[in-house]
Amino acid sequence: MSTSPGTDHDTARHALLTMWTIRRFEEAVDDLFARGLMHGTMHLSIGQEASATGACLALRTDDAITSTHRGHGHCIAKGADLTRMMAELLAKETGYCRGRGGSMHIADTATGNLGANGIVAGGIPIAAGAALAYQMRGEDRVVACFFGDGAANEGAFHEAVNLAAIWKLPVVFICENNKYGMSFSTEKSMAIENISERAAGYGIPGVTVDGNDLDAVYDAVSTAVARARAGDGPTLVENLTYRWKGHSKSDKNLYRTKEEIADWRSRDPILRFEAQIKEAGVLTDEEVQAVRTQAMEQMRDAVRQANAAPDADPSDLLDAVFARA
Amino acid sequence: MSTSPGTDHDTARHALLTMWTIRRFEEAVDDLFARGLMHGTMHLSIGQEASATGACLALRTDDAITSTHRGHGHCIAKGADLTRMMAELLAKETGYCRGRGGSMHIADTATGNLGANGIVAGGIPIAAGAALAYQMRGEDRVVACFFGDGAANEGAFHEAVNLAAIWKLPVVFICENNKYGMSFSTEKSMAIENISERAAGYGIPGVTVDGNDLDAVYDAVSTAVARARAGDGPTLVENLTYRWKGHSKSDKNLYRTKEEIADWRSRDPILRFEAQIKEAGVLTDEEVQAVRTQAMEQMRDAVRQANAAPDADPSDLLDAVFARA
Amino acid sequence: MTTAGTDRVITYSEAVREAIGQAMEADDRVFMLGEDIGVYGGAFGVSGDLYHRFGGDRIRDTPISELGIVGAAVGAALAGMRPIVEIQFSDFTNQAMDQIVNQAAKIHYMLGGAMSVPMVLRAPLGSGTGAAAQHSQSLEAWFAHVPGLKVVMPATAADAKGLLLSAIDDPNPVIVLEHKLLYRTSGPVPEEAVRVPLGKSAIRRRGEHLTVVATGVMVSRSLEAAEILAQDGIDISVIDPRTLTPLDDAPIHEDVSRTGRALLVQEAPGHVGFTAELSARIAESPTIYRLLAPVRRLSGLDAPIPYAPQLERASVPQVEDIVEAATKLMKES
Amino acid sequence: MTTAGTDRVITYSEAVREAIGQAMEADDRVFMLGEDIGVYGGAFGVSGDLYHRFGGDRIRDTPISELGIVGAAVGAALAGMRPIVEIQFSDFTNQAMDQIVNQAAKIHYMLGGAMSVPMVLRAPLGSGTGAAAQHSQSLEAWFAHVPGLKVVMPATAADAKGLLLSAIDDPNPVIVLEHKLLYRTSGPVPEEAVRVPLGKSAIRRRGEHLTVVATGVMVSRSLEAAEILAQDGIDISVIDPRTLTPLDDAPIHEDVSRTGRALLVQEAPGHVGFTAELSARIAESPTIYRLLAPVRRLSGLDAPIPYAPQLERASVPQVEDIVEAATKLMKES
Ligand SMILES: Cc1ncc(C[n+]2csc(CCOP(=O)(O)OP(=O)(O)O)c2C)c(N)n1
Ligand SMILES: Cc1ncc(C[n+]2csc(CCOP(=O)(O)OP(=O)(O)O)c2C)c(N)n1
Ligand SMILES: [Mg+2]
Ligand SMILES: [Mg+2]
Repeated sequence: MSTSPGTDHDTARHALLTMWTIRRFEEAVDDLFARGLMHGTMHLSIGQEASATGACLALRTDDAITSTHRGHGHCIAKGADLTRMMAELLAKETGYCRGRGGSMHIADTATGNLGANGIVAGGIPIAAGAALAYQMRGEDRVVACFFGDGAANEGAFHEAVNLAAIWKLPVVFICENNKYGMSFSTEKSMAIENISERAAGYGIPGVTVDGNDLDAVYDAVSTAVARARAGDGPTLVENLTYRWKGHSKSDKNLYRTKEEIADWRSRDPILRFEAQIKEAGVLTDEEVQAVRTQAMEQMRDAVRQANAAPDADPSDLLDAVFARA
Repeated sequence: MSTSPGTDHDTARHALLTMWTIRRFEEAVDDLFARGLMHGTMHLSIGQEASATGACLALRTDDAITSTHRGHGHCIAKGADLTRMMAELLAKETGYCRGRGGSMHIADTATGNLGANGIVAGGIPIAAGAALAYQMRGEDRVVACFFGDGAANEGAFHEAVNLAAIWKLPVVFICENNKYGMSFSTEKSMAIENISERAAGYGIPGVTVDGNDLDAVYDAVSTAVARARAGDGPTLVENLTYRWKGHSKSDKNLYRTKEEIADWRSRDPILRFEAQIKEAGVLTDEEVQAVRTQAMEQMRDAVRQANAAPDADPSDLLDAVFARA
Repeated sequence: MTTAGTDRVITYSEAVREAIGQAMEADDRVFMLGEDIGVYGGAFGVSGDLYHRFGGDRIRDTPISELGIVGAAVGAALAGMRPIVEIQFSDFTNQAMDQIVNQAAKIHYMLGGAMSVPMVLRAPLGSGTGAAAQHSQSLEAWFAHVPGLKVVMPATAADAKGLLLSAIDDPNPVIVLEHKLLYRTSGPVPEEAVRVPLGKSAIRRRGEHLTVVATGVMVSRSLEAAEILAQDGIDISVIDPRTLTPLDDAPIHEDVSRTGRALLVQEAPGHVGFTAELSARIAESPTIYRLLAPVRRLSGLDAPIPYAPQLERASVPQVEDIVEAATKLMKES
Repeated sequence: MTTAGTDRVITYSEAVREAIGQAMEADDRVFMLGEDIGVYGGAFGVSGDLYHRFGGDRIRDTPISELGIVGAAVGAALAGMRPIVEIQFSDFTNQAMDQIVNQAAKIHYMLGGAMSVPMVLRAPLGSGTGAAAQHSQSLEAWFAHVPGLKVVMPATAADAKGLLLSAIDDPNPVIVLEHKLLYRTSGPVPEEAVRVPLGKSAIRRRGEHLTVVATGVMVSRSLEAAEILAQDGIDISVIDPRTLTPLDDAPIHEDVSRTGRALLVQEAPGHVGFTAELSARIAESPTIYRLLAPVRRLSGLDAPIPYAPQLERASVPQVEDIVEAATKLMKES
């Protein structure tokens, strides 16, 4: 299980492709917004690709995730269809949510994505509940629950982690600590060094890793998944990372310095992984280049197909409020 | 400040009188309920008197407290008027809340009691907020925030303790761990040994003491109060104690054993303190007896006067919904 | 009427318990979670012996964490279970509103129908026990106002069972609000797992002169009032909507059109309450032309519930208040 | 009307900011707390430069902890301060309902008047920004239904300032719901700290044929509709209650009695919404006898707010919907 992705050719290729796909997808989104072709708001995870990718690599297809407002990466890493994602963002009938949800509400039953969430920490109790379902049915499935540093200050975090701890639920809590909840830095929002220190208060293991190091993320999450699958309960994994872009489209970045951003840009998780696998001889230069091209083409296909799809249909809005038996 | 109450004659007498007053008051309440002379429900703190008393001894009159559904002890220890308390429980116009609040909502502005609370953990954010007010105005007042072990699993606890920690608010969080939140034991409700272990997750000190040892409670809270008053922020103090009676009047005690209850009854905080101060020669036998008598008389006076007071008046119920400028 | 077909009389809380037990026997996916529902048997004794019958896995005691509990139910429902959450007092749904309103109610719609949240949330509401303002609210209007939630207020033992069974079957989140004063009341309840459909009002009594529409404990108070009024020659209908969302208003329109007088009774404060919706539906339909007098609402005071028994009584409609309001309305035109 | 006496035109969000600034200058007890209100200037830019003017102590950024923040405001208010909480989207009041409803609203009453909670909670509500179901709700009906809360929905820049100043003065918890589409709209606003009293409706336009009552962004949409309707010879009144609790319904009764037709417009879903209360008040007063046609409500769909722009538009009343509803109502009798 825990051969590091960076040492295995196929896995490394897959991981690299996933990261580039996330990057290209979100760059496209950024561009579509900038050109006024996309509606609403969006939250980009550019710079955080190793966290989503490394974590999802540690999961089986039948494992589940819960995601956040900054969820494109999780969605793609868990295997979602790019075209349906892009169609959703472009408010198309063929989108994952038929245009009802948009960026913050994409889910994908086929790949076990129980849903992004527009509510900070909203997915954490839901993850615990899904894990409870698996546990009660005796299934050995695991839920990976993504959330941000800011979410760790919500009451929902506290209550859900405690529930998971006392019931030894098969869930891995993955805190993507990108140093800010919107404009508020972790130095100000909590009086501790690492969020993983909170794990002890629930009697579960906590670990902090370099979230821009795909192998490190993979290793930490794999250990946690194994523990969860074995019935030993949850772990809190903290991935230290950074978002390059503003919080959302309206962010003026007044709360952080150009230097800090530049510094973190220099620690690009994708280029770092490329360098690592090339140096280790796992992928050749040409192979890496091919991955880049493939990611770019996948993104272009998705945009093209999504654009061609019919707009979401307002005719049956009342119809869809309740599920039918 | 921190001469232990058990070593000083006047303080020991005061502490003992407070504990006996709480005990007698609540026995009277228990009796009035049993005889159908009291309405609603009630939560008795019999067995926990050292916690309320030791903690409030460490406070100044102009310090504040927030209390809980199990709040008679806090109220009395902070200095409330017994007759007005009893009048409230007896649904009288002269009660602290004019019969509108009852047992779970007694507050007393004169002695800094910001209110009991019918909502588990409801008072914790309120305590942080009052402490914020003192801090912003540059006053050196402190808030002592009482809550139970069960309350420590509410999101409100998490959010409020974190706020207090990052802002270094002058508040002392006093968790009265009586081993049960209603029927659910701390062994089941959390996967840690002591609730004070949660303090580290907020970057504040946490300490667990024998909550039936008045001196120990006083010392721990005094240290925390000094820290808070000095501007160094909150502390989480955990008082290990036990409630002798059921959770409320409808409790059949199915979730705990007779042996456990008997064991804890043998650790009566009041008798223990009496023995201690008598042995140390701080109070004589006669003095102790006089304290007992005084407590009993105070309680009887309170019941008598409260009974004689007029019933709460239903004529202006709509009038009192909004405060007037 | 749906309470027929049985001679067996049990209490409202036994009826709730029986529904849960039968649903759990029939379907492994059904389980219950909440505070003190296990060995304690529930704050109001509703879960009773279910813990001993089904064990702590399926009758699952939780820490005091309403938001976490409801969220766990949402997640379990998404993952294929059929959770029944008990919230000890409906006042504490305030703690869990995010999971109820922002999550459970909206997930099916937001995801374009890809998933649904088949969850039941049961909670006792109402005053009358001296528990004061934080333990006595009636918040049904809130839930009814949230698209994506179904809302049920069973007023009889038979409905407590039958509506709950339907709620458990339903693929959507259903809020079941049980009045705490009803738990000890009794009525005939079928032994079998007979469903009472959601979204169907019940006509509890048919009269000639005036239509009372009432919910929760106000249904039995209205029926009591009807007996007293009958002695004065005033013959009233009593309609119990039972389901607030989706609301079956046809029987109300029909009856009010016939009697020409509508008295809408609820325990909750009147301002922006559920009966305002009933009144509005009458006022914006042809029923308005059949009115012989203005519509009247009789509601709880726009005040929190106080502790003192005489104050508490004065805060919400009592039988005599219904009698008085009906009598007065008969004189209006 | 209360917007007179000035030529100066500023935006709604500048008006809110100005009110806060002036209140803070005048009274040391006033301070603001909320997420990203400091150097970021607020999610909707409302606090703007206040942080630079007053510093981080009084324009206090908080962690993402809505329940904790509101609770801290309650505690600070009890201890003599005058906190103004900003909740980033009113949807997140769901997180804080316990402190709003079980604590702030009830403390004065429960304590028999011994203390009060002079706190303001501001939050943007409504749809129109493509933020979907969890960021677009209109929950004013809930707050209005809770005894002990005052509820304000300013519809103009002048009211945004004047009502907020009154809210800050008020010794009770006041919920101020600002429609996010209004933040960038402009209007004349007095430079001085002129209060607009709570509990007074504003007659925005006086017409002969039909009375529209509207709240929030529906006020300006109704006024736009009025212009279009005028071209068809339909002359409507537009009344803006401004304060939902306490509600000043006298001008509504008066106007509806005069025109004989009432169209009640809100963005929120209709079922058990605020306009149901308006309709009920008409139906249970002598105003009902003056009606020339049934009362009509025009509301948002009983559905969550969807993301896609065309779906979002279709979910809540637009100017053309108001025109259509008014035209139709003119033909009814
Ligand atoms: C309950 C709630 N409060 C506030 C917000 C507004 N908001 C959206 S994202 C965000 C910051 C979240 O920070 P973090 O959890 O660290 O995630 P990140 O954005 O950094 O990925 C905030 C405040 C929200 N969506 N939900
Ligand atoms: C939010 C909320 N949930 C549940 C309850 C019901 N309830 C009242 S007291 C109590 C137990 C509280 O346990 P703990 O905090 O340990 O205090 P103790 O009663 O032991 O003093 C419960 C569950 C409540 N009042 N408020
Ligand atoms: Mg972050
Ligand atoms: Mg306890």
